[in-house]
Amino acid sequence: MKLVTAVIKPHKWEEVREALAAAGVAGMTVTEASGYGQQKGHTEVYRGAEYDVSLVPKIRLEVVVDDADVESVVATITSAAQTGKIGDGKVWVIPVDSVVRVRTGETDEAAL
Amino acid sequence: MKLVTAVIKPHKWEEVREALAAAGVAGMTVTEASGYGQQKGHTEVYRGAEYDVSLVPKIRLEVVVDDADVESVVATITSAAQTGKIGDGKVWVIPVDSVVRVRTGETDEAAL
Amino acid sequence: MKLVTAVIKPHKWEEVREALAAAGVAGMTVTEASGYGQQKGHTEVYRGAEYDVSLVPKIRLEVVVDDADVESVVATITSAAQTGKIGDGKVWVIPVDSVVRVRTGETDEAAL
Amino acid sequence: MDTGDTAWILASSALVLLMTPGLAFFYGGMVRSKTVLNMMMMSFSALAIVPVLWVLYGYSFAFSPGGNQFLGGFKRLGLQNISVDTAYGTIPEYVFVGFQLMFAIITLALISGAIADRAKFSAWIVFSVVWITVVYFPVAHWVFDFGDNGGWIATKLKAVDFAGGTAVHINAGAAGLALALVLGKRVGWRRDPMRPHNLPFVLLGAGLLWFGWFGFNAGSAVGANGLAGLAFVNTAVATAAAIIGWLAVEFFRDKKGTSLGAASGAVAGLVAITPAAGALSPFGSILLGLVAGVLCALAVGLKYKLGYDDSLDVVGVHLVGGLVGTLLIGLLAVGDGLFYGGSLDLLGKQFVAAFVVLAYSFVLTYVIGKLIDVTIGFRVSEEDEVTGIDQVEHLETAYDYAGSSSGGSNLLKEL
Amino acid sequence: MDTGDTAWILASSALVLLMTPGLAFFYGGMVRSKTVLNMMMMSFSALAIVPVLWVLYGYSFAFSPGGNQFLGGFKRLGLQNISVDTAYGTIPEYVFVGFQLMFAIITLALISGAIADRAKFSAWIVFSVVWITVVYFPVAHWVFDFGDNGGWIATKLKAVDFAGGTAVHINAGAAGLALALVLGKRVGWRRDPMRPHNLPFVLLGAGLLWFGWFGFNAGSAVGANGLAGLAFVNTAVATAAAIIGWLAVEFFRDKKGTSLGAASGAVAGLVAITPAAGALSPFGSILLGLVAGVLCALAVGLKYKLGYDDSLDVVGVHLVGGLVGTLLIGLLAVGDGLFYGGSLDLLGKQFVAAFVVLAYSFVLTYVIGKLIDVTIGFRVSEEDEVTGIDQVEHLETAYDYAGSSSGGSNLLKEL
Amino acid sequence: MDTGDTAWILASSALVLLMTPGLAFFYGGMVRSKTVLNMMMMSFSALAIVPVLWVLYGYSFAFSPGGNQFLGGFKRLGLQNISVDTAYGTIPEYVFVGFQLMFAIITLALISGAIADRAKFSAWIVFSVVWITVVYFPVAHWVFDFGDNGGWIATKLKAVDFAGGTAVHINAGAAGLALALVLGKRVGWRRDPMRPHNLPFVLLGAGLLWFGWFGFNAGSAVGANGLAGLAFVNTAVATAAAIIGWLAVEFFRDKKGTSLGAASGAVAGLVAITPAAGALSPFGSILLGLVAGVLCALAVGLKYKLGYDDSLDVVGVHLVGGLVGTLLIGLLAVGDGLFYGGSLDLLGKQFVAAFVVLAYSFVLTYVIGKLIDVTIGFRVSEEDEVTGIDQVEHLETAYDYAGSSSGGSNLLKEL
Ligand SMILES: Nc1ncnc2c1ncn2[C@@H]1O[C@H](COP(=O)(O)OP(=O)(O)O)[C@@H](O)[C@H]1O
Ligand SMILES: Nc1ncnc2c1ncn2[C@@H]1O[C@H](COP(=O)(O)OP(=O)(O)O)[C@@H](O)[C@H]1O
Ligand SMILES: Nc1ncnc2c1ncn2[C@@H]1O[C@H](COP(=O)(O)OP(=O)(O)O)[C@@H](O)[C@H]1O
Repeated sequence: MKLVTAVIKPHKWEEVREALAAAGVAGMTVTEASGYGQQKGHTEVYRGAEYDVSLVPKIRLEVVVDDADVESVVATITSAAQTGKIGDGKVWVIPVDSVVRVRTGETDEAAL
Repeated sequence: MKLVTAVIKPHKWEEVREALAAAGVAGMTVTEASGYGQQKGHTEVYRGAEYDVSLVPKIRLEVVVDDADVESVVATITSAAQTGKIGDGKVWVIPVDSVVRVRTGETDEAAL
Repeated sequence: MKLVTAVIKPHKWEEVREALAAAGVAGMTVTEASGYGQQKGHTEVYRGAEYDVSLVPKIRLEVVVDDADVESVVATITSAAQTGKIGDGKVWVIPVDSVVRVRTGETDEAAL
Repeated sequence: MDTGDTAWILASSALVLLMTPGLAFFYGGMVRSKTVLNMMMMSFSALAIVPVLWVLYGYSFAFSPGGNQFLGGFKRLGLQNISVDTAYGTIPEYVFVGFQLMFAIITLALISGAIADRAKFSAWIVFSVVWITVVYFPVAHWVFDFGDNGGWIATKLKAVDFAGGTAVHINAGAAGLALALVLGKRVGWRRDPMRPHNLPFVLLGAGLLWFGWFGFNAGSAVGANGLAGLAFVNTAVATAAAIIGWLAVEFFRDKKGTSLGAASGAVAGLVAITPAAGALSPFGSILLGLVAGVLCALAVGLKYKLGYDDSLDVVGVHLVGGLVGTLLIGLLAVGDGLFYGGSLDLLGKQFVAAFVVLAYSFVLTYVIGKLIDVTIGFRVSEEDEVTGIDQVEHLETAYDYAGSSSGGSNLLKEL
Repeated sequence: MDTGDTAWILASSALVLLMTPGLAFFYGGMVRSKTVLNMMMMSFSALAIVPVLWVLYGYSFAFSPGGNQFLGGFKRLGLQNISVDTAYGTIPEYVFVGFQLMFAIITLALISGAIADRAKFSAWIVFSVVWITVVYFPVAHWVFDFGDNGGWIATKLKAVDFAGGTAVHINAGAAGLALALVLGKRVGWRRDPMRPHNLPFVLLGAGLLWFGWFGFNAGSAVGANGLAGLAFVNTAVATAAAIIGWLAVEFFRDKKGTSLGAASGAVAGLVAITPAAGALSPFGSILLGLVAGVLCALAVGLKYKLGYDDSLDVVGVHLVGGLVGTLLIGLLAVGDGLFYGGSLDLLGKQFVAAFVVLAYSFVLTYVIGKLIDVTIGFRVSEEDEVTGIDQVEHLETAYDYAGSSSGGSNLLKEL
Repeated sequence: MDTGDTAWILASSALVLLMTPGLAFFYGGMVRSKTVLNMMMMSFSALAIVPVLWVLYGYSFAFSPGGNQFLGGFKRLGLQNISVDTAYGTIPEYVFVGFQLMFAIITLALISGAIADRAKFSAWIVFSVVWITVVYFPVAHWVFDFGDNGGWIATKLKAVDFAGGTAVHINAGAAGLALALVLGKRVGWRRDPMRPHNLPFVLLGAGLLWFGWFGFNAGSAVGANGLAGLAFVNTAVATAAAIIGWLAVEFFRDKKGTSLGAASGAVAGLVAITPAAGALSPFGSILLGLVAGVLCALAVGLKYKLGYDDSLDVVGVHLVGGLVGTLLIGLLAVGDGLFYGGSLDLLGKQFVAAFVVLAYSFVLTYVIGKLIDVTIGFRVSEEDEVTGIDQVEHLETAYDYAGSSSGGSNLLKEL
């Protein structure tokens, strides 16, 4: 099994979720995150003092998937999250040794 | 070493922490997260417009552990977080190459 | 490729970012986190009822890097985030199978 | 001059002043966290612009002697010819100047709810200056100037508008509708979630509006007397009944009552009782409040059916509530209302006042809005709108709960 | 009628109105973020229900001529027989109607602090209607009606209660205790953290209550005179002293003073000075404030010792504070207090007034609460309570700081 | 005694009371979320300390007959020799006691903005007691006591200070500067981001200050009359013009106007019009407001150039605004201002009043601050400052939005 982590633009979350659901992915875990990269932040001004805000808001998704599904899940996310503008984000894949469903204790494929 | 990531129900956090402490786990990192899965969200209504809130709040734990402890840590979390109702969450295990304790520069087992 | 995850003290974030930028790391993803470990929390009092707040605020960084850069990135973070006091945090390294840049679909090294 | 009357109108003026910051919270809590400052700035800018224009010429256009039934005269330009000893009825004229100023401010601010999240701040400023001059000052003259050469609604038509159902609420509501049409819908309207980011702020705003509204309505007796007392009681009870009306619609439809519904019902009731506070019995005010609560709760759905993005329901609450209040006077006014054995006469006058103000405000606002849109542009770019108007138009973000722990910001340059 | 007196009571009425939204914030800030809207709705629903009942029969039951010492008459049902020219002392009766209405609203709202996070909203509504009718209206008559056929406490016993230590605070505090017992403890009480989710809101609420309380206390002089001035000064200084008292307890115990302690001390002082504001010297008010601050700071711990979940300390602050104020009058009243050479007579009267109101309110509230509980049920299910009552009972959540970036929500269906 | 005048001053006193909670929000919103409670506590502690001292000796030192031009007498210690029948002009003396008390509270609270995030709470308490006694009470006597043996500024110099430009704003501003120098810079100043954590709170605070300020300024007519009306109108329009002035500077420099700028401009205008509200025409007030807005917007940058950490710009807004208002009277006062054909005489008096108060306050505050610093220490440790003063000095944190879902906290021990 693999863990697919995706960092995407916040307003793309809804489309990614729908695309994943359509592709049969039934569960995922989401965190709010901030990104630093080529996409520039912005400037804020408070009583004349300028602040450089370098982080941009992102949504971070984690999906544990069967080995067989990795490629399609990555492709689904990538295409649904794409705007073509800088800052669209990254997707990375990590090997997973095992998964457990807390409710039942089922493991691995059965836990997804 | 392994990284054990657990996504659990928020009100189970305290029990999980105590169970882990009892099992000798001395440290962990916690993030607020939202989950999407079989557990349904809920409906909200604002001036007559209905919203479907599909994400449910979760707590996400990360614990880096010795290879030898993986099974017991996973079991400890699983049993402490279990309510038996849908949405109890998942635990997954990932291989870790190395760990460093920032304060001392100690690595691997010594860093935990 | 590897995923370097670092959990550090919040007020060290700015220095770590600058050190990483100086070391040529162009992107990273940041989340707010809470830590539990040797660093003690604090006590709060509300109308005479004492609360033990066991979690301390942390910043959690994720950087995907080339295998070749892992050691230097870990060292850079470790030295920039160090204060020498308990609670400085941990850095751990995880193997990554693949990375994609969402905007272009570029993969692996090219995606960083 | 009577010190007691003066004391109450001074206090009332302060109360009505507070309504505009209150509105900033009522509206600001309803928008998303990335646009709350802009929403509030539209109210605060009204507090900045209107007083200056009021002193320069607004008061004169609305209330100076020497005008005609459509516009006041020029004798009060720059507040000339007033001294601390000049009386307006039983109070110093300066006090009346202050009291009426507050009505002008809030009327302008009310409009902004229709164009949340998407108006260029500079365009809003230009709009404010033009609108208050061309629409508000004349209408205030029509409705509120009872002097010789007073306004046509006040002195010729003699429709009943105790505290501004027409001049304030129908006026702002019609203007809001016109601007919502000029600016068009928000990006993502009916697709993206646009739920209130801070409902306690909405309730705070409702609470402050409510409080201030006692100055608005009971202060419109322009004295500390039994009429003020009646207006006070009517305001309290109509508001209460309107909350009940709004929540009843929700219970019927959703099986539950919401806090946003309670806050909205309160404002709907306050709007509806505004023109009627001096003319109804407390019992009549309960009826009026119930009707207003129910109708406004239904009216906020109109925008989805008709397809205009009146973002915070200026139409559903202020236009509809203002119409309900203004027209029901024709039925419920003690003495000459239809239900009290009066003729259709009063109801007819109320219709004329309501619809002339509605039409005047709608048409002129639409024209002003369009002119601004085709010249300097009224809307921010789509990208800026998605990013969030606070950051783009005000170089700020509203909240930073994480503080320095969020990392990410850095002092670049001081003033 | 005196316009100056009228002006002050109009202003005071508006001030007291604001106390209920203030209370919504004082209480709302103290609960968890998942229950803040329900907490606020219990206050806002009081603002909706009470005015309507007040107009229909409440004012009549409390103040109409023609009743007896236990209940007012029927001449004011529907506010009949009042016109803008009817006087109550030196002010229009309508103004008095409005002023006293506000006391009824806040008294009901105060109770809700005892049952935070767990009461069905529909059950609260039913309770509100019954309680205000059966408990508040009669007690208000006992304490506040000084007319012929006035209340027994006001006209027979002649205990001193300037602004409502018995009718408002002891009454609400005893009712809170009874309801806390009826409903039982929150799920996870004394195990789960239940700390205030927003202390600035608590301070805002305290600030608004404080501000409004000057209308409550100084307005209870029912005129703009030296007595109002004395009540004003006493209110300011007793509140200040109570903060000092409360924080002194904290400094002694914890070595630090908290902002929640300061806000709580302020309210404790305001409660305690309420009955006494017209009877004490400013110096006596300092003593009263200090005592109230210290005792209430200790009293909020009682619930842990005795095991009832009076969630936001209605007992510790309002019941205890109300008792402190009512009883200390027997010692500190200028003229006939014990410390001023008076007899035990006054103290005895204060005891009787305090404990009869306490007992009446406690017993009746317990019965009403139980009846509701066994019929429609007073509490939400355990699961709903854990989920959060806002979401379940109001279909809302209070905050959405992340905005659309949180993903997770989606417009399903419009009105 | 006049009930109308009394009614207005009672209402004004309540309005000015509300300014201090308002200030708590204005300041509290500007600091980081880890220090907001301490910031607010500095205001709330002023509400606790000052009333008690005022009753004990403060009012006597400021206003008792029998003193000299530098300090009041002892006849009012403990508010002796006042009854409900004692008059001060046309109002009861108790009402005047209450009104003037509120000025003392807010003046002290204003200072705290200069030392945000780093002062030991115990040291602040000690400072408060000493400063209000040694600095404020005498200065209030100088400026506000017009009686026989009144203050030298009021009765000898006869400089114009309608509502406290010198005694309140220059005084607090100079004290803020002195304390900022005594305490030194915050850890990380000019390096770490220290942006406002909650701008809506800043706007709320500005709104409440604004509202209350009408009591401050129009109440300073000590009656409900035409002068109060003039002060009211001048306050409204100068504030408006100052917002325009401040935002104009921002538009010129940054191409955009900020909400923090609007809130700051409003306060700057309110400060500047304070001494002048009774002396200028509304038109003159527009000029004064514009100048104040522009100059204060520039003055907040001074701290970066000169290197003192006046955290929330007490100097830039209150000292500079107070000077602008006090001195411009010399030019703009109707009748004897330079622009109205008056001589340099008035301007000279204004200079003397402004700079004597400035120097007195600065020097004494510096000495008091230093004495506290070398004895008990004025600053928290660097580690505590980095952790956040709320947690360390008040054992609280302001917000817990996540509720129990944040895990991490656990009920240890009850009271
Ligand atoms: N090396 C990295 N490790 C982890 N996250 C990264 C890395 N580089 C970029 N990111 C994440 O991807 C987001 C987008 O990257 P950015 O460089 O701005 O644009 P793009 O991916 O379109 O070239 C960043 O905001 C950050 O959250
Ligand atoms: N494939 C997945 N990858 C990552 N997290 C998941 C995945 N499936 C579920 N989760 C997480 O587990 C939580 C519980 O899953 P859910 O399907 O609702 O219930 P259960 O695990 O009891 O069957 C989800 O809210 C989500 O946070
Ligand atoms: N086993 C672990 N797994 C994951 N994170 C950990 C672990 N142990 C500690 N941490 C993280 O590192 C932080 C610092 O650890 P702590 O034990 O307090 O100090 P130190 O690392 O200096 O010995 C913790 O707050 C937590 O976020």
